[in-house]
Amino acid sequence: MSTDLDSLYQEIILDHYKNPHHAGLRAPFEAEVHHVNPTCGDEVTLRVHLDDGPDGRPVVVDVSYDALGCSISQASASVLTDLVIGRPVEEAMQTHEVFLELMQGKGQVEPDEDVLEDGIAFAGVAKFPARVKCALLSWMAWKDATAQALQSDPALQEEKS
Amino acid sequence: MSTDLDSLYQEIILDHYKNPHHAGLRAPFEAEVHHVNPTCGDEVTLRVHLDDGPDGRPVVVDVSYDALGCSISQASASVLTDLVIGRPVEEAMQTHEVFLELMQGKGQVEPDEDVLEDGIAFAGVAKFPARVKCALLSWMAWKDATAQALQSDPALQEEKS
Amino acid sequence: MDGLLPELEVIRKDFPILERTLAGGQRLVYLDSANTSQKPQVVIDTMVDHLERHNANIARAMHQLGAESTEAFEAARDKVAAFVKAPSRDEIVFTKNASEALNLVANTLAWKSPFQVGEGDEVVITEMEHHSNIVPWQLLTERTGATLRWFGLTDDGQLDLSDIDQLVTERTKVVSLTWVSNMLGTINPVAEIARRAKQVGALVVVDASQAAPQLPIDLGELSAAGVDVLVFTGHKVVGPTGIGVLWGRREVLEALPPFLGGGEMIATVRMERSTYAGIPHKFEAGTPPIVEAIGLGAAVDYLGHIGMDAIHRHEQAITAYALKGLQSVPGLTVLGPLDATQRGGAISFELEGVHPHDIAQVLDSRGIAVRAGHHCAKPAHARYGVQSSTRMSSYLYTTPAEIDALVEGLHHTRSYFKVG
Amino acid sequence: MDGLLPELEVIRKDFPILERTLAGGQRLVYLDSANTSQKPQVVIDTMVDHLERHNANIARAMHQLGAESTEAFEAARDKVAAFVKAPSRDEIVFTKNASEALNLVANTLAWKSPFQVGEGDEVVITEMEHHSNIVPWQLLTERTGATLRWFGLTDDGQLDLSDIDQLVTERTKVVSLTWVSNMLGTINPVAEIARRAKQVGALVVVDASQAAPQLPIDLGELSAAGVDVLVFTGHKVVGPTGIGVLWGRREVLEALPPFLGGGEMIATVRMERSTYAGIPHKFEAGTPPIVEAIGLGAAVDYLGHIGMDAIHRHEQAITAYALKGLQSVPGLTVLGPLDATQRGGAISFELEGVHPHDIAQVLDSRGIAVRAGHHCAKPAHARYGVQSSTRMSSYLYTTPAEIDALVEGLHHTRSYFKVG
Ligand SMILES: Cc1ncc(COP(=O)(O)O)c(C=O)c1O
Ligand SMILES: Cc1ncc(COP(=O)(O)O)c(C=O)c1O
Repeated sequence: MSTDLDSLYQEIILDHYKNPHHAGLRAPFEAEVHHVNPTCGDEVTLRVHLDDGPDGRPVVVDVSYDALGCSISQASASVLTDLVIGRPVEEAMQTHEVFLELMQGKGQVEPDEDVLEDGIAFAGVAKFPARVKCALLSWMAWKDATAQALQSDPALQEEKS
Repeated sequence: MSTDLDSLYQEIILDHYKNPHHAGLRAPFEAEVHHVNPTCGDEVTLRVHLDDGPDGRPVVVDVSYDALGCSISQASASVLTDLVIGRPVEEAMQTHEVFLELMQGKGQVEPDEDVLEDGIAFAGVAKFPARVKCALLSWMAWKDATAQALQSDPALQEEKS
Repeated sequence: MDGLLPELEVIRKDFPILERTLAGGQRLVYLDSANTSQKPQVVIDTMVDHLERHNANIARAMHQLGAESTEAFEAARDKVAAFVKAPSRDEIVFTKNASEALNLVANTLAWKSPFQVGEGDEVVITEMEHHSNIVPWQLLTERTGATLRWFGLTDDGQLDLSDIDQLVTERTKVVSLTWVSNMLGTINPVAEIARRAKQVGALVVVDASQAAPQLPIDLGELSAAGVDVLVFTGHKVVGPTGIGVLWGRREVLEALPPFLGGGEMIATVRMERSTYAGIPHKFEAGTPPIVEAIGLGAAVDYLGHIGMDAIHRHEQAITAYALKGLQSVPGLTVLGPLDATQRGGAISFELEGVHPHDIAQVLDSRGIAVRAGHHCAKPAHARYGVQSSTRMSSYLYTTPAEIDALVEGLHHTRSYFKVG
Repeated sequence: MDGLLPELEVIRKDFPILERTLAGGQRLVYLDSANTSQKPQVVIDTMVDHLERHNANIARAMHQLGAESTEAFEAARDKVAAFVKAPSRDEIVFTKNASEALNLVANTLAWKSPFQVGEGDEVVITEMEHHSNIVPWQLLTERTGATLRWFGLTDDGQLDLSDIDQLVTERTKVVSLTWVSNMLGTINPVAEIARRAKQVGALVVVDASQAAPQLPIDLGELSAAGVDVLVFTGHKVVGPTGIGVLWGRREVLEALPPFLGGGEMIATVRMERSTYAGIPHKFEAGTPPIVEAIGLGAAVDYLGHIGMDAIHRHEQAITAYALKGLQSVPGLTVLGPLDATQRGGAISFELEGVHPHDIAQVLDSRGIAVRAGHHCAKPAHARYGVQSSTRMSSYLYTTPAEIDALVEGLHHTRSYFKVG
């Protein structure tokens, strides 16, 4: 029994939970979203700040957030920011896809440490269907906010297309 | 099997069905009602004509009807008219009660031939829950019409109270 | 006989009630499947297993039973979506029956949305609808000041489409019709009518309560033709009572206002105001019929395993055989189309000189279960000048021998009541 | 321990799921009964017997199976009427759950009737309601231009009745409140509030979803006090999902317009216009949840056999024991009243430093099922400044040993997350 629990609550997750990276809401930002997990009431307010990268393509300059929720949802917000800040939006979206696949894989997907780094610790979460939503809350918010930021800024959008 | 069926479709019932007594709609009347069995669509339009009896109490002078329905519902309208026409309303209401009791008795009530005459043939119907409504359709209509007739005619009502 | 299910006797063994004997030791001959179908053991066992081992509330529960229950419930949604080839599983909403599904649409159309029905708008139905596809539209139109109109019927039991251009106009906001009539058996050209309705921008609602048990459904095709909503009921597709299905095109479901409020249909609730969950949950207020949905999942799996094409062929074969047998009975008139390939398996008829109740009663004394009355289709009965009729309806477990028993029973009925 | 059901081990044997083992061979400790209750064998068997031997549609069928099914369904109505001491069995309407029952009332109040709610009218609820008793009234008031108002809560989890004279006024058309809170456990003085509401002529609706499992209900008394409508849900009183109960005072049910249209809720149907059946059928459109009603009948019989007074005493004993045990856990705060005699058996709590999801997860790994989240009572959580909580809820099969397991599990949770 404890083994299973330990596969969910890996040390990495508990560390991020106790000491979340990039927490708090910061300016500047192009989009802010508020997402809720209707089942449990967990919430996250998340801001995205994009800018043109050296090659002209948009880059995630900052992601800041205020999250209320369980260890899994808080830790995943922290890991998210580690993985996407400083990356081209396109690359970050790919990471998003990989994380999503892992989470929806019912524990059958082998995580890729090169892409997901600390995110591989969430492999265990995929075995707990009720918790997958917790892990995805901030990731979904980030995707939503990024889409809004791209849309609201014609310059960024042009660059992108 | 045929025995059971025969207890439902007694000769008396089939006779009344083929040759219904007092059928058709006649004037004068103080009340006319239209009752429907929602389940099967059987319908009856029924008129009641009351008048003061010799002792000043209201008497059922005529009951006329137009019935669309199965053998049981048609025969019971016919038997009803036999039993109530010419009787004081109060007495007819008592007969109504006795018939109702028989119908709702699930086949456990012994019918009283002195009161119900041909109506005793319906004892078998009480064993077929789905058919009880058929047998009661015109009786309920009669009760309703009589109540309306009494109410609509202040003279009759005064006599009654 | 061609077209019968090859393993008919094996299939019958799946349905425990078919072993039942009735008063006087009569074997059950169940010919009332359009009213409700019988249940195979696998549906019953699936429900029992859930209640005995996995019962918990869904969505909201974080424990193992809750996860199992939620997974089984959502898997049932997947199965139903596959059964009707729905473009998306999120477009499948569970209701308590087909009637609730139809009312959900009619009721929410009274309130603000791009589809709102108001004064001067028209709703078009048909004269062969089940009451459940009439009364909701009467309530809607009476309450909103809209007008209810309807397709009439031809003498041979078809929709009269001759005045379609007068009926379906720019004023038409909704066209709602049955795919297969529960009284006449008629199969309506729903795709054709949907295409016409789409030209005027009307919302198209299809009542598939009698179609789902018998015909393969392809919502990809139907939605391409313009069907926006399709409903059916669990208990007629060998599932339990207490569960119905509403499929709605995503844009329609998203645009309609909520129907019932409460439970998990919300995103967030404050005393002043709430926001709502995405589809399908937005329309599933309160604790849904969990074990019923799971039972329905097992039911559509069972039908899918046998194959809806094979079931359809079986129904057609039985229906053709029954039409022939019934017409051998003197004084018997079938209401509705006489070509088995053009109709569903419910056959309503009149027998001269004997009231439907009395027919049903005599048949029942021989163990034969049919329906007598107006079958919740009073207007269609009125159209043909009959007050009530007798209806036999077959399903995948029906045998030719059962049809023989019915025909014999009808001959006996005539002699019992000394007609002819 | 005083007050426990004397034959507790025998009662537990009635519930097959309690034998269930979970991941890692853990025995199930089910403490989520306020979410949904477990089902005794007799309820399951009654449903199976119906499906295997008596299945048929009701009311409309004239054959033997139809008669058996109708009789069983209507007998279930009698049983439910007796369970709540309803003045008349015709006042019992079957719905699919408590949420539908509440929506039925809120939805029909939008339309023409002596009780119609309109512009300027007010509806009063409370801040401790389940979403199912909030959202329907939000929809009604938003749609009709009426105003929604509510009783607030005191710091110790009671209704704040201090402003009752400002809240319940001549403008009040409806007062709807829960009898027992599903989050705080609070038992509200419904009779007292009903009497007050009656003075201003308001319709009084009581949500008995959490009361019906635990308290004896006497609708004779409650209706005398002024309660007009009372609802509860089958799956919380050891019945199946898919079935709920609406009791309504005859005059109210007769005056309300129909909710869902179709099926057997009619007297007669013409294309132009329909008339409706008498109560209760007027509110039971379509094929009702037949096997579910029959299962519910068996459920209330089962509870009646054990005795609601005895069940209430058991709940109080377990709740008192749990309150004591929980308070032994450092950092744990109970939300709601602390006196077991003044509350129901659902106990929500916070544990400092550990999120409810994480608590529930650790408990689940030990086989203990509790609920974590807002329990469909977001406003009540907001009132106490908490976003979510953990809730344990007992029932007639709960043992003191299970409470011990919970308390031990909570100590373990603290050490697992290294708090304190
Ligand atoms: C107080 C209360 N009211 C209403 C409900 C709704 O019941 P259901 O979900 O069965 O409609 C519940 C349970 O979820 C409840 O606890
Ligand atoms: C054509 C049709 N529509 C709707 C219904 C209503 O289904 P339910 O009673 O399950 O709501 C039925 C069956 O009774 C039907 O045959």
